[in-house]
Amino acid sequence: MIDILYFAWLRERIGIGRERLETSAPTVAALIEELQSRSGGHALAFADLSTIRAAVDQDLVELDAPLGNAREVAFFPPMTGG
Amino acid sequence: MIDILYFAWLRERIGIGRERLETSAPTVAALIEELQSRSGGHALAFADLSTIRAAVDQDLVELDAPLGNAREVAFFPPMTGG
Amino acid sequence: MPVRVQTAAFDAGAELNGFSKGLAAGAVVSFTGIVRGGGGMTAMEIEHYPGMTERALTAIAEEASRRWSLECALVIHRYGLLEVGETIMMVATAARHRAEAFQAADFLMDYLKSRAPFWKKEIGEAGTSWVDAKASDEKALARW
Amino acid sequence: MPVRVQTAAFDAGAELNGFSKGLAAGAVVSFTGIVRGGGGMTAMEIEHYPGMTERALTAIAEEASRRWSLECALVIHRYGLLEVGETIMMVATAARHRAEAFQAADFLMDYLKSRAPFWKKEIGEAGTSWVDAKASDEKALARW
Repeated sequence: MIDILYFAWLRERIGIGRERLETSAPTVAALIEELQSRSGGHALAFADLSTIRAAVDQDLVELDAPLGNAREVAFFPPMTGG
Repeated sequence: MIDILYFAWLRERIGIGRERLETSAPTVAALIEELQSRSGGHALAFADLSTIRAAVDQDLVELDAPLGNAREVAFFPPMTGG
Repeated sequence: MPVRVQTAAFDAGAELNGFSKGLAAGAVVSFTGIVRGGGGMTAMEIEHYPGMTERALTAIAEEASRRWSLECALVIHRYGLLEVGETIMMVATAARHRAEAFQAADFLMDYLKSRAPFWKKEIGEAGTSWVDAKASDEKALARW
Repeated sequence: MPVRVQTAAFDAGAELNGFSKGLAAGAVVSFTGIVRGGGGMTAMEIEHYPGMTERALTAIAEEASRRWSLECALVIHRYGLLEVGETIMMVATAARHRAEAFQAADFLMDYLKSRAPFWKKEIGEAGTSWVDAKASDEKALARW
């Protein structure tokens, strides 16, 4: 089981900030493909991958990064702190 | 009559911070030549011109600047503020 | 390298004084970010990723300390609802020489802008909208 | 563009807060210079050129405002006798974008270091000595 977290407009489009699921996706990108088919909101949130950033166990990663034994994967738009 | 001001180690070497004199020197450099002969302290203060900065009427100038109708000329080492 | 993530308002001046107290360094640089008004904007909401935020800010502060001889660095970043004019965040750096303090603060800001998990939403008379990341912010990272 | 030259101590934090209050700008950068100890130094004496100092600082602040879109800039510089740990001076800049605030503060410091008529003398256990200007400070000016 893996925790999936959504932030900012991804959270708003999907309608929830967190969900928990079973996956055998080998990479973050493969996980995104699985997620896209979960609902219309998911599909909308992940429509343009150029606007998606991801963190695996709270470390920023590229979308082709392996999932490994990740316990927590987060998806969010480019950050706008400061 | 012109006011001559000295700061930092120029003031210390010359022994006074200000003097007033009559000069017909056309440039700052010519004025320095006159000043060098006023005392041993003056000669010591102006021994190495590469360490001398000058201001005419409170504007920084190069040593070859004309004196014009200057009322106040100041001499000092390179500045070390901040 | 103290890093604080909080909703509560903080006093930037008091933080600067606390940071500077008893330093052996001669140079302190601070950056303060303030919620800017204009364009009908009335407030800002900042979302963050609890856990990762502290981790990312600490990593950025440690990277700054590796690159420059800092005596100390401070990062404070708020989240939640902020009114126009409120202080969003601050960084401070202390070093022996001013160039290091300036560069480290500039670096901290560039990384914090684009690599720490914060997202800003503008709240205005006409509704709300997420602030877009700027290409210039991503480009600024290439300087380091 | 307020410029102050004074012997009295000042509260850098209070100055930063006063400077930031009511700004429409989003980015505030400050630099604070503190008397650094070490090497047997116990105090510092700063001499300046009354009249020219204010003039030079005002000209430097105006030049910064011409080069960058600043909402405001502040320069405070002390003279006279300062103990180790005391605040010598500060600059602050406020701009819409952080790059402008950083660059303007950096510029102000470079010019103030080498073009404003201040001279530092270190007072130590072994006597006193005038601080030499650094070649690196003169070189820093070439950046602008």
